[in-house]
Amino acid sequence: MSIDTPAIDWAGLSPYFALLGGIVAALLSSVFLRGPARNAAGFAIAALALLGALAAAIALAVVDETGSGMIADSLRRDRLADVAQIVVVCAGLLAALLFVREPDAGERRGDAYALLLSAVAGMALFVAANDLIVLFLGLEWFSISLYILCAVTPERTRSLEASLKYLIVGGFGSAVLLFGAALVYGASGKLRFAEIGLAGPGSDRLLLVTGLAMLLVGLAFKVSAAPFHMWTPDVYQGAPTPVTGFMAAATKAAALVVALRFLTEAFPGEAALWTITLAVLAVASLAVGNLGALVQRDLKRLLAYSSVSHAGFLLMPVAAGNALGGRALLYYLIPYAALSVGSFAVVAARERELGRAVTIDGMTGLGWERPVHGAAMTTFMLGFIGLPPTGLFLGKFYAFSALYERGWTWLMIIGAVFTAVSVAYYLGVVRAIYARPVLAAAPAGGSPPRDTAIDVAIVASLVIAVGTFFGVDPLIDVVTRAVADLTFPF
Amino acid sequence: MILASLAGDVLVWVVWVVAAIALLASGFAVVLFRNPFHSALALILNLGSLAVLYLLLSAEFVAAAQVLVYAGAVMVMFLFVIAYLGGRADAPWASSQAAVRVAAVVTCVVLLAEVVLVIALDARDGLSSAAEITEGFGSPRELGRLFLGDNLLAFEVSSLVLLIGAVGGVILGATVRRGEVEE
Amino acid sequence: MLGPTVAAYLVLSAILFATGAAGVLIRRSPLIVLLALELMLNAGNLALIAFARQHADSGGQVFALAVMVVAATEVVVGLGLIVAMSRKKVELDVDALTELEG
Amino acid sequence: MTAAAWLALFSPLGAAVALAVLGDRISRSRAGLLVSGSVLVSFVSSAYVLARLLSEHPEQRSHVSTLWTWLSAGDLQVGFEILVDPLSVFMMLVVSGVGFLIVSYATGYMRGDDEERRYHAYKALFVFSMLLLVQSGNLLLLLVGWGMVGLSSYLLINFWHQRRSAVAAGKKAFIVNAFGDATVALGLFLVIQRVGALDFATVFGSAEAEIGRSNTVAVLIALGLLGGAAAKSAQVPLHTWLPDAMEGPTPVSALIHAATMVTAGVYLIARTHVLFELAPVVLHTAAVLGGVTLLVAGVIALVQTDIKRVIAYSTMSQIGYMFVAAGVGAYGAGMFHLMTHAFFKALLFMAAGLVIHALAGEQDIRRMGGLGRELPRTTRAFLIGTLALAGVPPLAGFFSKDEILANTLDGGPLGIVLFVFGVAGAFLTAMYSFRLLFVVFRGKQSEHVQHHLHREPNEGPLSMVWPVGVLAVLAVVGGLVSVPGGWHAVDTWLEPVSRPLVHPAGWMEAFSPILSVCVALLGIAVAWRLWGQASDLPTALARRYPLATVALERKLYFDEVYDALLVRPAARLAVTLERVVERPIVAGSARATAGGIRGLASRVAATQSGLLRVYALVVAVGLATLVLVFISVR
Repeated sequence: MSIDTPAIDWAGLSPYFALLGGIVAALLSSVFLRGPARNAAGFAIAALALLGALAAAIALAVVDETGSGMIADSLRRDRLADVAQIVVVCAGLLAALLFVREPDAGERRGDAYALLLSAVAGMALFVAANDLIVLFLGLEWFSISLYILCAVTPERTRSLEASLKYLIVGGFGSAVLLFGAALVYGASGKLRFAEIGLAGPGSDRLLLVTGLAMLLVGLAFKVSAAPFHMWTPDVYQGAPTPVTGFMAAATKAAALVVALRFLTEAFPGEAALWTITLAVLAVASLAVGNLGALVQRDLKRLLAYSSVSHAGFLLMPVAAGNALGGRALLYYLIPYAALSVGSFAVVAARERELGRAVTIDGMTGLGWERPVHGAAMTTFMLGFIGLPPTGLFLGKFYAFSALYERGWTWLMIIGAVFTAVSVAYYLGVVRAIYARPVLAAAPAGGSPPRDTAIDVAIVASLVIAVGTFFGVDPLIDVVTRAVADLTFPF
Repeated sequence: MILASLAGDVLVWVVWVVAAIALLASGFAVVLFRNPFHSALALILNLGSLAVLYLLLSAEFVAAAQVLVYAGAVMVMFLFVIAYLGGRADAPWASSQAAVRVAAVVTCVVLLAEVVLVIALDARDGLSSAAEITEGFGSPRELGRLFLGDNLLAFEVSSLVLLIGAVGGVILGATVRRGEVEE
Repeated sequence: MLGPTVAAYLVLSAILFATGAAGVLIRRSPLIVLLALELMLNAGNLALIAFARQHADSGGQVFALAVMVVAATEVVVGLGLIVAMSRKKVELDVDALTELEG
Repeated sequence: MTAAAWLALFSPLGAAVALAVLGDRISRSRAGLLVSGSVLVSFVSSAYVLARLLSEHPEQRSHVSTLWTWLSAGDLQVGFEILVDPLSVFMMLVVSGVGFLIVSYATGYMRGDDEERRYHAYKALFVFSMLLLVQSGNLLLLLVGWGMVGLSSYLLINFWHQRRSAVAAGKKAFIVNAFGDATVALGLFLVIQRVGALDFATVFGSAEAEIGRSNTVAVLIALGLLGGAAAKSAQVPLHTWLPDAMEGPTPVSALIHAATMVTAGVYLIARTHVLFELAPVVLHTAAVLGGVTLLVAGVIALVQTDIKRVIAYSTMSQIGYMFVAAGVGAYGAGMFHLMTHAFFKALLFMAAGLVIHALAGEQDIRRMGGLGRELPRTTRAFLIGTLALAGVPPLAGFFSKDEILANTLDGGPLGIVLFVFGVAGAFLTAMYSFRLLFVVFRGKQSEHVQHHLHREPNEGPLSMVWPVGVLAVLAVVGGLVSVPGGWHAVDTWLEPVSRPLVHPAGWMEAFSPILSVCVALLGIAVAWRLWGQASDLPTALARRYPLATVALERKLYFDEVYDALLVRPAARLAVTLERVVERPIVAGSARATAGGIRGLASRVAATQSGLLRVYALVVAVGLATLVLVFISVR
């Protein structure tokens, strides 16, 4: 019996192979090595694999003039995927730096690197998915890796708790997404995105929109859009901080890019429906995220709510459904990812210093004790508000322009109003950073040694966040090309 | 000829009805049994009746995989863990928040009604007739061809996901060794 | 096609999905919640295979097999977590442990 | 020349960054020196730019310098660019010049404060933001500076974060300013949509062709800009943040809010006057807002008892004049008053600071009195400032205020009304400013003064005294750059950028000063009668008109109205959401994690048990709703 195996585009798959090689090597090293050597080897392998994947993705982004399908067209090789992979891989790199001295991970660190690589690989696949099967598999791949990563510090009960919560609610979301995918498949008889979109105005529209509703819920769940966000604060708070930083940046980026690609390609005929739905979800996220953040004391929880509110901002350009919105989304994601990882990196550093969970009061005096961390955190908080000098300033501007082009001024105004609300809690953090400690918050067990890795991560995030502000032009060029292949409904 | 076909049809109907009843009953049982061990056993029955339905839908290979992999391997692990946890695995059935339970049931019923409505509306046209299938539909051979052809990627990625799951199971399940040298 | 139409299978699948969802929403034991999640995923599988039959397209079956693998993986991870939690609190009553996340 | 402008812009930023990075590694006095040095560099560079511009032909005094193309999306090209022209140089000089004096003063005033370095860093940031605002070559960069000014002022206002009132004041200022930012941003969208560019030359060049005159879009654009201007310049009804902003370190940040930041609105109108002129309705609205503000603030200033608040209300009132000027199209007159106001208001604040310094932080004028004998130099400085503010010739305020009044006379019927407002305002100004002078420096010393006055050889450290001297001189002679009937240096200088719409005739230039001087003298006389000598007339008046007094003391209830309309509903919503959504669903888990690793009590765990299901339940409800909506619209 002869089987025509599809042509394998080795070059196009190079980022995946770099990551897969890293996973295998990290697992082996964690089996065969012990003690400090294991940690060092794990980090080295993870860094090498991620840098390799990054280089490959950048090379592809340069080379890929036009997109093409890989492995019987189940995977896309195009600039959208490349750019999304660059974002995800960079988030992974920064998170790997945070793991270097994560005290709770203990001897599990070697495994943690493998799982981190696995999560990155799953997301890299997810963002390039071109059919429902790969979409679902990619989603589950990185989700399962994240469930395990959350529990990688089993000495902390609450990280187990976070993990189980994430697994159960996440499994629920996945099951909903699966059922939706089944209905869409039933309605169109196709699995490839483009073919679903081309299935034409047949008789099964009802089935199709029901499936679409379920798929939207599944994706909104991963984006942490309200009202499907409720796992976010618990999981962000309970998970080890490096994992939280990675999740906040990468999961959202991946899910949004997929939403952009999937919705525009597979559901052009239902565009009015999904754009309005996303707009409503955006408003809900803005309201829930911003109001929820106002009453938080725990910093990780506060940042979790902030990420819910940014899910709202990020959904706005997708909801606009036009090319400008696509560009705005991609541009917004870059500084947003840097701000997220960076702010969690500062939290991680502070956490290790104090030896306990960081509250807003726990930030008191940071600006004086560690000027660089303080200045960086201040920049991150201002960035989240949308103030210069971080790229989010222009990101919000772009997102609003997309809405304006769509004619949804009302949504712009809602966004502006909630930006004003968000000022209160972000500036609360800034105020604490530069307050003089009333009582010197003595670090538990003396000051830990300077953690070079975390400093590198913080400075790198800062450079990216600020760099996107000053280097807007080349980035706009990149994202414009990235979404050039998509056909937008509006 | 017609008679034979009719007899076949009746037979299929009988099998379907039995399998459907078993499926729903065991599904309810999974959710309603007090003891997780019994629930797990009910799920095995559920998976079995699903396999029968898959056969009726000409999905031979999937049915076989369902019985061998799922009902076999996975459920064995489930039962093993439940046995490991012993009597401690018994969890109170009742919720402390009755309101949540009521709301949950209402929501699920509403959801069910919506989906059934959609199917019913669709059944008049799109779903009323199924396409003709060829001889090899659903056979291991056909699926093998797909898995090594059009869906090669799905095949490879599935195995990777399984690998990660296995690693995760080991990581989570392993006892944390104390006293290991930390840097 | 012999027997009932595809729509009948779909209704079965919908009922199974709702049953599983209800199980997740009302049960307190994480073990049973995991079992209920399996019900939901299997409901999706049934729908996939029914649609595969309707369209005479094996793609749905491939999807179902992939889902099976994913479901197995979720079970492995979920069980690992439950075991780790029970280990963590050997001295505690497991009833309390299961209540924690039920 | 543009290189010098860039240097002026970036030198304070460099100082701020250096202070942030150095942290505790730089000594306090060095930090102060660094910042004042950096602002001095800005001032010198600005002066150099001015000298270079002067040597050029008036119509060619406009230079754009682009560092790099900042963003280009489709046809829209926005560079990171600055514009050097008469208007921006004028503002650069005011900002960096007065800024330098403030910063130097602050090194003395803040000495010994725990967080001196932070203060200096904030101030450097403020000067940078302000320079960015006035130097930017396009609307987007202007918006960046606009936002950063709001931010740094927030940081300065709640500098003393231990004080609840300071924190509240900072928040209020930021929110009002953020509102203004938002309206400006919305205006910019319309500009982008219509004109497709943001740089000043293109926008102003093609505005009339692309936008049209007096249509909805033109009005909306101008309204957006006006919203920002009114918020930043504390004009009614967006003024409530300014008096509260006096919570900042006395009186340095107050000074920033008086002499520089609040004038940004006037600058914005002058800069974008082309857009405003496309919607004369809005321009007139600005003038009316200014007119109302100058009266309202003048009246409220009459009864305030905090020395800084009196000056703050006076600031609002004076900026009202500038809005009136800009609103009738007398941009040069507005900018002229902006300059002289910066001189004498800075002088007043600094003198007030000396008083507060001498009284160990006391700000209530009822606990002052009779300071004239104790602090002769301060008194002289204060007197000069007061005379200039009241518009007594030949001090600076006289010339600039009367130029505004003369210009309004040419502004048609509306102008006449505004003229009346302005004259009434002049009366009020003279009255409240002399009230302050009399109450603080005359009469007999209160007990507080006798106990707390601490004398220093020069009535303050040298670093605080010399800026006061410089400003006193400027407040005296600063008005001579523009003399009615003689020459109009400011007008002429700004002519190429913002051509005025009104041209007062000779009789107007003669009539208005005479009238306003008479009115001012009358105001001084009334103040003398009421507060200049021992008299119980003020209390008698207050007893006679209790309602009016209370209304004024409560600042005409603006805060109360906002509180009832906006703040309290929002707070109630947040609290309700917290009670209904947050606490039952989320707080439980927070408690559980706070309880620590081992302390997961079973009771807490029981609370937890509901949570997860609720999360999933919400997902399910959301799903059911979404499906229902989807199938019903199909």
